[in-house]
Amino acid sequence: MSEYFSNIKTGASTIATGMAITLKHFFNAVKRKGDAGIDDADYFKQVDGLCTLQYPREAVPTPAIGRYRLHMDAEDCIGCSQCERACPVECITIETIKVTADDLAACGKTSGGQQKRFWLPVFDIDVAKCMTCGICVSVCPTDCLVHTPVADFSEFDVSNMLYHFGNLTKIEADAKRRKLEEEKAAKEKAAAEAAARGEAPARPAPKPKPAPGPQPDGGKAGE
Amino acid sequence: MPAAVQQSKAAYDIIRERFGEAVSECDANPTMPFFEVADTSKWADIALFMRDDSRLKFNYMACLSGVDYMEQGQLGIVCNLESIGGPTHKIAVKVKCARDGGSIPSVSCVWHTANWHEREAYDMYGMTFEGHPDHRRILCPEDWTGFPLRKDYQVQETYHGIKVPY
Amino acid sequence: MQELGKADLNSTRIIPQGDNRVVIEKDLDTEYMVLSMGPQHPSTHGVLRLECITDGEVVVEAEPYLGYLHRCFEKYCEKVDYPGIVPYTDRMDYLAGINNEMAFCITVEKLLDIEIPRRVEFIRVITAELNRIASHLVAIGTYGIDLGAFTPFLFCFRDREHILNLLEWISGARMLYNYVWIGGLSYDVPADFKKRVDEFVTYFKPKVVELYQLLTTNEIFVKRTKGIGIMPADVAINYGWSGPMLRGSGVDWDLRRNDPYSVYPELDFKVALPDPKFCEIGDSLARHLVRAIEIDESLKIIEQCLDKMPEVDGFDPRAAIPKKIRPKAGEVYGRAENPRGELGFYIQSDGKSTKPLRCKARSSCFVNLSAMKDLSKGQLIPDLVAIIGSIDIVLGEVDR
Amino acid sequence: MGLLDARISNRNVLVTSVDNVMNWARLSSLWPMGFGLACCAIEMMATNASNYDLERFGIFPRSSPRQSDLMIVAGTVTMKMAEKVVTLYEQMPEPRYVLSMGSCSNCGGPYWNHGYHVLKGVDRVIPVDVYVPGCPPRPEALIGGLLKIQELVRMEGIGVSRQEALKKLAEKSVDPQQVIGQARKATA
Repeated sequence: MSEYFSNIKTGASTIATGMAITLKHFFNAVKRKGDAGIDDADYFKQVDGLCTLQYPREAVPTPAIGRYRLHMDAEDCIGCSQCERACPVECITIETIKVTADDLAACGKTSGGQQKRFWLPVFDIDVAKCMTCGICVSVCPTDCLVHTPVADFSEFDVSNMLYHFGNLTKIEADAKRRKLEEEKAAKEKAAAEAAARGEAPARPAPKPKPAPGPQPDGGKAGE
Repeated sequence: MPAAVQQSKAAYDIIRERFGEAVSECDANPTMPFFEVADTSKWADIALFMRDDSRLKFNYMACLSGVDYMEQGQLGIVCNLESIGGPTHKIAVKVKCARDGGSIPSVSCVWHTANWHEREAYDMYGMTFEGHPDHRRILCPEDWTGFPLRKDYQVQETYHGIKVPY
Repeated sequence: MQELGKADLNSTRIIPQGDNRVVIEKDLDTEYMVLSMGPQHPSTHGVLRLECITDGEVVVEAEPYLGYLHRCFEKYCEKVDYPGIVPYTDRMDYLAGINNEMAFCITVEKLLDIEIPRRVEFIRVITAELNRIASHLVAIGTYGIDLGAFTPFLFCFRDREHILNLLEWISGARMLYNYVWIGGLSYDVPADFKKRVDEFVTYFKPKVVELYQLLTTNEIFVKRTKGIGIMPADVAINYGWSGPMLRGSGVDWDLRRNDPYSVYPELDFKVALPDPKFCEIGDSLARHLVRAIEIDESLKIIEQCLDKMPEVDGFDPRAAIPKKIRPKAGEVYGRAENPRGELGFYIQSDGKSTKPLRCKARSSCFVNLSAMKDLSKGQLIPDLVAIIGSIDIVLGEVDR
Repeated sequence: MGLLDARISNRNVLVTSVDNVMNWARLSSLWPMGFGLACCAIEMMATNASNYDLERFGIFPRSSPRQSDLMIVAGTVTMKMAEKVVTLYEQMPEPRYVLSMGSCSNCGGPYWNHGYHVLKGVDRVIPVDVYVPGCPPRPEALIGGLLKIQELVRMEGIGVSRQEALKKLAEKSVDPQQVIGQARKATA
């Protein structure tokens, strides 16, 4: 019998303790919690009070290194394709066209002063696939690929999430490609003519050692 | 030789003494000392001995992983064993079988851990475990074709009318 | 529940067997009923399906069906290079991302045989313990929901949000961090981090007490969990249990102490064991208590790490990361103590490729859950929920 | 009926005010199905919990598909789960909405190329209204997605189908590329 009553007593008292805690918080919840971010010195001074964020009207600031929407700055991209290779998800697709010598000035330099050597007809990021791991950003040599702290960008159509960052239109890309081919053909023709004249191929030193190597190679390409 | 590897070697010596040629030489590498069971049919006996012998007391199976040795044409399992509350040694055991239609004795009655892990190994690689109490697929659906973790696995085109590849 | 035996029905007798298990004796035979629970069920913590064969209210056998979240982790390990696997390990036990990354990274580092800077080790331990607290808070909060207590859930998630903010501040992501890299970290911690973590510990300590009063001592909660799902120690070891589950059964086993890694040997903490005064050893309440104690222990570890962490000017956490991660040929089994138990990785490398030949994840939840059939025998259906909650499964890790 | 149809499509005062009331009622009590699959489910729980509190929008998770009008597919849908998702979707009463949360349910996400057992996008089995990107999406992003659903509900009405509402919304929407371009110019 005493066990029965003691059970009731513990039950009532433990529930009353819980209720007291809830009540304390109820009276505590008269003021709003501030919206300082974690990098603010007084973040933990403002934790008491109503903790709910009224999101569309207020939000906690995301940190500067926050990894959400992927963004590429085509001005700074040198087309090295390292991000494409590093991405575990393979959500980046890059196509490059080599810049012809006379176009180097038109292609321009990165903000770091590095000469760009590739046109970028295609630089597609499928942010629907992206898992925001940040590996692509860590390998980018020019810091042109960044995760922005923008998180809220939902869509009605999933195909809108394929972002195109290339800096050429399709027609421009075709023109550049043709130009490169023409230049290449001209070079090869010159090389073939030089070879036919029996001179050493006017090629700078990438394959110096195998002497018979370049000749059949050049000949074939010439045909 | 680090102390941990020496302990494993000592434990191996006890097993070798009991089973002789049924177990292969011990590979005392520093990252994961292991030995191989040469006579696959003895595996269940070895397992029981390893668990119950008072000097060994391998009462805890940490992991059982299936492996595909494609070049040798074999499938295998790797078991990481150790003792909780007993000696502080640990050792890994490898058991192999033929790639097509091979089978390995089940040790799920020795360590309950092995029950689901063997089912998983069957699900992923397709070797059978003799004497397993519940020999079914565990992660993939029952009517899935192929064994996904085999090196030559080709994914099926459709599953119940749903396209599988991207 | 013992009172059930007294209810003398005409043809059916429910006889208590101790451990809150019951046996039904009948004069007339009844048919078993199959009750399918899940994969969409609020108390299965994800997409677990249990096929319960029931005799009235009593579970005769509950067979778990897995694979509803099988995401081919091991296939990905063979297709993606080592640094690329790290974000996938996050997605296994998604409540404790940093712990998973750490387990994977120390395994690969063991194979690579490289030295890690001391500061990196301390940051890893601090973040891992913070994440352990966050994970236990979810475990406790959702356990409360399962048993009908909604308020602790709100309290837990409010405090968890602070941890997520801290971790987002240093890593850039809220839940799946990709913070611990093989041989280092992705970023050094900000200058104020130590101070802020210290503030968090001071803030959080009274909240733990509050949570304890709110849930753990609550009589309704105790009545629902005490003596439910008892697992004896030797059976638990045979089932391969680890972590809070094994400690709940009274086995003094913690990988942080028994197979030490990182800087844990230098730290002073005690292995959480349940107190037989409050619970029966091995029951659901014991497992819950272990988690509650572990939160305290983690706070202690964090405090010590903050004191001992060396300050290095211009520290580059990526300095020790090898340019190309290509381990020598060999095999390794590495593991770490996760919030849910032992997370191990078996990695086989052929020495030529930058991808593992085979990488198997030994997941703690998968092993812990395999005892479900045994645990649920002879329990009542409402107690089944208490048992699943106390196992604290994360389906991402069960199915991988 | 023909007359009535014509009247309805003409959008007279009566119809529009009924529309407004109905849409207001529907969009301020969107009950999603508490249907967690993977990582995103934890963020969904965090959104439901104290810090973001979805009940501000009248959104409260229901455990049964029969009581819910919104399905939040939060996480990876696998082949084994796909049929169950379809069953759950079919059990929901009309009008029903589907919000695909996170990369995995949008298009397979991180598991799109080698994931033999992962359904590459939940829109292969059920129609999806709003896609929320992120892996996992922040609670803010989920709330943003839910606001988009509310926007869609507001556009619908008697005699206005979902497709027409979507078309109208598409006309109103802005191209993300332009927004990005403007942002880029502003920073430059």
